[in-house]
Amino acid sequence: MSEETHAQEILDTEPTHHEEHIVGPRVYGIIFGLLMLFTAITVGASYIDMYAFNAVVALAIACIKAVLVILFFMHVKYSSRLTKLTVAAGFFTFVVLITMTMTDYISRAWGLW
Amino acid sequence: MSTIVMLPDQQTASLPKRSYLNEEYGLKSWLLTGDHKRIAILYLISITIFFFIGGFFAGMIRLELLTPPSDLMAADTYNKMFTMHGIIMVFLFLVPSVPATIGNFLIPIMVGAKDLAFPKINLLSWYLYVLGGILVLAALTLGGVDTGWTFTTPLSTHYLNTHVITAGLAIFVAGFSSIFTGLNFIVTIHRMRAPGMTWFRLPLFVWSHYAASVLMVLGTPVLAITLVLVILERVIGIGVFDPAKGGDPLLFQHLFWFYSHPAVYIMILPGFGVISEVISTFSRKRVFGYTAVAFSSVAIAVFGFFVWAHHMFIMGVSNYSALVFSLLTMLVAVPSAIKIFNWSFTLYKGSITFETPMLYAFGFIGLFTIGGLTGVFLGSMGMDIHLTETYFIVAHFHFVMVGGMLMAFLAGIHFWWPKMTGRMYPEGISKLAALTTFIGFNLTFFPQFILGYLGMPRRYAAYPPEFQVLNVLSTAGATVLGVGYVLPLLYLAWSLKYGKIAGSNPWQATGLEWQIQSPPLTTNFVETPVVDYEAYDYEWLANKTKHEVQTVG
Amino acid sequence: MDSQVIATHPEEHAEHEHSPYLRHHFANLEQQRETSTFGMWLFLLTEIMFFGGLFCAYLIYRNWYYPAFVAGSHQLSIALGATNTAVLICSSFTMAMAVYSSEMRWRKALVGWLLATIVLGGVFLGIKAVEYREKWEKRHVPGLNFSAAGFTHQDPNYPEDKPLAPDMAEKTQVYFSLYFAMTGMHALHMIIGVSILIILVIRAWGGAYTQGHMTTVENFGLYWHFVDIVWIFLFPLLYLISRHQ
Amino acid sequence: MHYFISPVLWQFLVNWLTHFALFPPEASSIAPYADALYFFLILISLVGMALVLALVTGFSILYRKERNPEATQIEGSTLLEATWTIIPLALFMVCFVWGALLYFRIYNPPTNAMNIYIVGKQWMWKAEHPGGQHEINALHVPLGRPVQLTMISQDVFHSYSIPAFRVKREVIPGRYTTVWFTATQPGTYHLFCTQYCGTLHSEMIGEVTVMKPEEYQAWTEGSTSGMSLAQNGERLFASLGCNACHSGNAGARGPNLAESYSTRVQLTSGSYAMVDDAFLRDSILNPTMHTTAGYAPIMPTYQGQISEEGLIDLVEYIKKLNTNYRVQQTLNTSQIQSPVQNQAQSPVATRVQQPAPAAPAGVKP
Ligand code: HEA
Ligand code: HEA
Ligand code: HEC
Ligand code: CUA
Ligand SMILES: [Cu+2]
Repeated sequence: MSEETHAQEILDTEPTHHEEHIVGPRVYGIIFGLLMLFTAITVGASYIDMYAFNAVVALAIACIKAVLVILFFMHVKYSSRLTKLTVAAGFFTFVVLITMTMTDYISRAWGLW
Repeated sequence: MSTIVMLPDQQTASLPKRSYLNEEYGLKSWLLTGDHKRIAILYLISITIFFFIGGFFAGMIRLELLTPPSDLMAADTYNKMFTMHGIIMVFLFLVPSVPATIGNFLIPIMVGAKDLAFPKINLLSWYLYVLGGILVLAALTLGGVDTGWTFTTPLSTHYLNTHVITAGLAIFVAGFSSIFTGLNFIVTIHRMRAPGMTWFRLPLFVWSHYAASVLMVLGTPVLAITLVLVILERVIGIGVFDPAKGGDPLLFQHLFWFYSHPAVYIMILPGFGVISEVISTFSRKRVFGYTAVAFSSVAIAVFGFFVWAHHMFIMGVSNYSALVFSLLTMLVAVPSAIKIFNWSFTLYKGSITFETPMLYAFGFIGLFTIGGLTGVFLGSMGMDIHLTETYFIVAHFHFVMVGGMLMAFLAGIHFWWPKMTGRMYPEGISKLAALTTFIGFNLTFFPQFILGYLGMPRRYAAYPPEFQVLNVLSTAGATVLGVGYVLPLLYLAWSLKYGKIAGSNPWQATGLEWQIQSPPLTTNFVETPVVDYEAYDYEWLANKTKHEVQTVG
Repeated sequence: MDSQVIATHPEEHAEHEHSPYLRHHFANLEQQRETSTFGMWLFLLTEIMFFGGLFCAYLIYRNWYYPAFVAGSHQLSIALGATNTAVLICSSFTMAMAVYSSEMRWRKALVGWLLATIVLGGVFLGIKAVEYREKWEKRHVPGLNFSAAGFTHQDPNYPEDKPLAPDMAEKTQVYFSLYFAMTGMHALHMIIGVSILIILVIRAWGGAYTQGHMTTVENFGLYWHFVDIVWIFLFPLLYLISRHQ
Repeated sequence: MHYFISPVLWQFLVNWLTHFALFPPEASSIAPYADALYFFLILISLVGMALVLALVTGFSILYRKERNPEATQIEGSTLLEATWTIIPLALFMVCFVWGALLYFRIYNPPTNAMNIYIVGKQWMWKAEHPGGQHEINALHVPLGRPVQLTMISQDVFHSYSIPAFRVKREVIPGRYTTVWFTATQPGTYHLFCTQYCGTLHSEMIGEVTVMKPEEYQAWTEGSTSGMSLAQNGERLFASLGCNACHSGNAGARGPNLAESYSTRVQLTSGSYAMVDDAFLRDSILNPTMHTTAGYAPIMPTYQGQISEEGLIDLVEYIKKLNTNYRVQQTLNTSQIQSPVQNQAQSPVATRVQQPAPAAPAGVKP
């Protein structure tokens, strides 16, 4: 049916359309190993005195771990642009919540009132 | 190019034999339906009930305020009145008003889909809404809540012995209903568009719902967790917001308004969508500057997340932070201005008729502009110091919410009534109702601006006698307004049986929804439509109609 | 398209190739799959913001009451916490493998991996329960049986920790409030997850998800990994504050 | 606005509006500034409204169907759209800047302001004058002098609002907030609680009385309780044992508090803090939140032991350690001899052994 094929055509040109990508056990294994490794590192790092950087390091490691999970376990690396944008939108709003609230808490002591 | 169109002959038209209304019968076929149109009707009925419950409380508020002392009811009763009024109107009426009814009904049709992406979740969302409603009613019958709709801590957590937890749960549950509606819309708009329905062929109604849905999905969870914390603090006394335990009550304000400011845009954006459709249809013109109107919705959604602390200017946020939030508030007002002017210019060189939806839309433009501009008063920090927590605010938000969104809701209901039911509403009396609401509204809420500047605080059961004159005006207006709202209820019910048969496209509008029978089939379309024209393309419609007249007639 | 014409047309599906999984309102399976995955992602978006409120509160109070947070954190068992992190990462791995088995249409493997995930989830919750019980015994549950007394004098178990001044010791209550709110919400998500997993296993045993339609398993996997990610942040934030002190 | 119009016209306008009760009295130095901004906002709103109305009604008449049966399709116009983006934006920016200036004016008290403490609780306002005058649901202030209110709540959020002065500020539990004004018209004005605070929120109201300086003088003398806040504070300071550590001696365990007010102290964290009312209050309740550099964090917390009024007394006392407060306070209280007045010449140093008076006013039972 011509209408059907026409529909198919348009669907196919959707930029978010993509081929299914199967991630295999090898990748999962590697990621699993990395995650365990980073867990060990973050525990170890917390026993080293790095002044203000302890928190930074801990968060950085947590972020790396989260990104690994998101990209590979959750297949975002192989997903459509739409999925990537969705994830980004979530973190963006989260950052807005934190930073805009912080503008208040950080600057409360400024000035003299 | 001529865009004159002939209306189909109304007298000879008959209701289609099959439609979503008569596909199945029985209560069960409604309560277990997955059909977005039936769910929309379920929503329509339930929000109407809650609107009138909320309206009843408004009536009691206005009656009490007729005289300066709190003589009609005790102060705590009054406090319960406005709390229930606020909670019901915001969470059980205005947030779901346009999206869950009109949006639910139309978005799948407008994008050319058979249903929303997740019909079951859509039904679940209605059940959650009902559960939320029941919890509110439970809180009400158990003895009421008197926190105000804003749940300010530590008042709500430690100093009241009313049913705060029940009400909190109610809003938590209703919030998830709204999250699911938004989620469904976003997915549908992204994934279910018919072939040829590109983003820039979408009606502006869809764009504005898309923007509102983003706000629902991203904002509401923060309200949910905030309420969870409030409930935990009340039940077991954890110390997150309690200053006695080292918590910061302002943090509650931050989290609450992080949702509730975007929520006001959840409440208005779908209304914007309705107005775009109505204005375009009755001036028979493409919306002036389609892209600008579409993107201003998105801009409102994005910037809506950056301005919440303007509700906290005097509450002890840092002055510098207030500065930033005030600046952003001014920025977020601009897209609304763009819309207003674009709509005005849509009329330019149109061919305008003045059916009821159009009258409501005019009412919307005027009242929302006043409401919005007074929002700018409040966003201007120095002015806000004097105006905040007075009747000026009450007037501001009733102008945007009632004068704006409620008018838009009524415009939409009248506009799509023929599509939903297959029958026309009676034109004469509905024009009268539109006029009544407009007059009643101004009489009710305009005096409140003056009261506010005079300094009358909101949430006051008793007030100094010198404010009485204006309050009497306001109460008188509310009575007129109440009549204006009861009228549509009556004549719309009447029209279900006695209204004229509408035919598929009584307004000769261009949207996809008007190209199918009314009321539509359960599957909306007989076959998946292929869209090859822009939104609001009246020339396409004229040609199509000509063509149709030749072949069918 | 005028009403009469439409009304005489019955719903037609004949020319679509028909799969039993295809819901009537989708054009094809591909669209259906993408749609539900996107829906799942949007749901996770709301979850981010749900936990986001808690993280925001945490950040603020941690800056205000840093010593109290350090002291509170030192009361948590790093061994249990680290074990739980490892358990959860394992469970994410088993979940990923379950999805893989589903894609490969290996029924037994799918059931096996799902069961492993359930067990690991259960272990996590068990360890969490042990920790909660310990909190209760130490009187560290805000609101219910909280006492800051333990923080104002030297604790023989934590010789490096200096006692806190009484006012700061009181603020450990804020720490524990957040601890319970955050881990409690997380545990709630785990419980929901395990419950769904049980249903999935039963269905998978019956042969579902291994005949080409595995969206449910995939989407559940997304949920499970998300819950894992939340813990990946909770662990350093709650357990690992300045362990060196 | 009153800068642009002639003063006579301005007076007329104000009187007319006040008479018709569209407009509250302008009784503080801030009020004209606030009203000027208000008029500006109304002006641009009217312009905006008029514009929108003109467009909508004009087009409705010109292009109604009977007159214009055929619509002409128009895409849009970038130029027009840019215009109505930029012009409102510019106007809104003016509102922002003007509003911000006013905001900082209202919330930045001048340094010479006289200080009055306000304690809010469900559902009353307590005002505490430094001279020891206490008022409930009332406030007396002198004409023409800048007055700063330092406010705190004992329970929930309240909000102190004097519409005639166009000032208002939230009163928060656990934290001092301030607001200031200079009254310019003698008279009695409304005082409202404008933050919803529970059942009797609408009865948490009172009166602000603006008095000519002489009358105010007479009022302060007539309504003193005999003890200034600082004197109360002195007694509390002794009875709570503060001087065990804050004796001012070289070997004292705590820092010398004399002359500390309005200075900057270094904290153990290395940062500096300004010693103001909020800092003093916080030091007593949460001493470890900002430990003074060079001292061990040994100061006990007095959380839950001192009422807000007691804290105000202590703060006022420590503040007055700057100077010989006794000389000052005679300006505010009448000449009544207070029991402690002649006990010590140097206010802090010598009274370590003095027996604590039985339960001074500010201590919680
Ligand atoms: C539908 C709901 C809705 C909408 C759309 C808005 C829109 C806006 N609101 Fe409103 N607001 C509320 C609902 C809403 N508000 C509610 C419920 C409260 C009170 C909550 C409570 O405390 O209980 C509130 C309170 C509130 C406050 C807090 C006051 C306080 O507590 O002290 C502020 C402060 O900035 C504010 C500002 C604004 C602004 C700047 C807009 C802007 O988005 C408006 C933009 C629109 C326009 C500006 C009009 C169109 C412009 C033109 C036509 C241009 C005119 C031309 C020229 C100037 C040349 N609102
Ligand atoms: C969608 C939102 C919405 C809507 C539609 C309305 C509608 C109305 N509101 Fe409401 N209002 C709020 C949202 C809304 N309000 C909110 C959020 C608050 C703040 C609450 C808080 O402070 O916590 C508030 C507060 C509020 C106050 C301030 C209370 C106070 O601070 O002390 C007042 C006072 O006049 C008021 C009046 C009205 C009136 C007269 C209507 C009218 O438009 C309603 C007209 C409808 C009817 C009258 C019903 C139809 C008629 C009948 C059912 C027949 C019976 C009629 C009578 C008994 C008269 N509202
Ligand atoms: C056990 C001793 C002790 C007692 C009792 C005590 N203090 Fe302190 N106080 C200290 C020490 C030590 C410091 C400096 C370290 C710090 O800031 O915590 C201090 C700091 C302060 C400061 C901040 C001083 C500055 O300017 O740096 C104030 C104000 C103060 N105390 C007031 C009081 C008051 C009021 C009382 C009684 C109600 C009191 N103190 C009781 C020991 C004490
Ligand atoms: Cu105090 Cu309202
Ligand atoms: Cu807002």
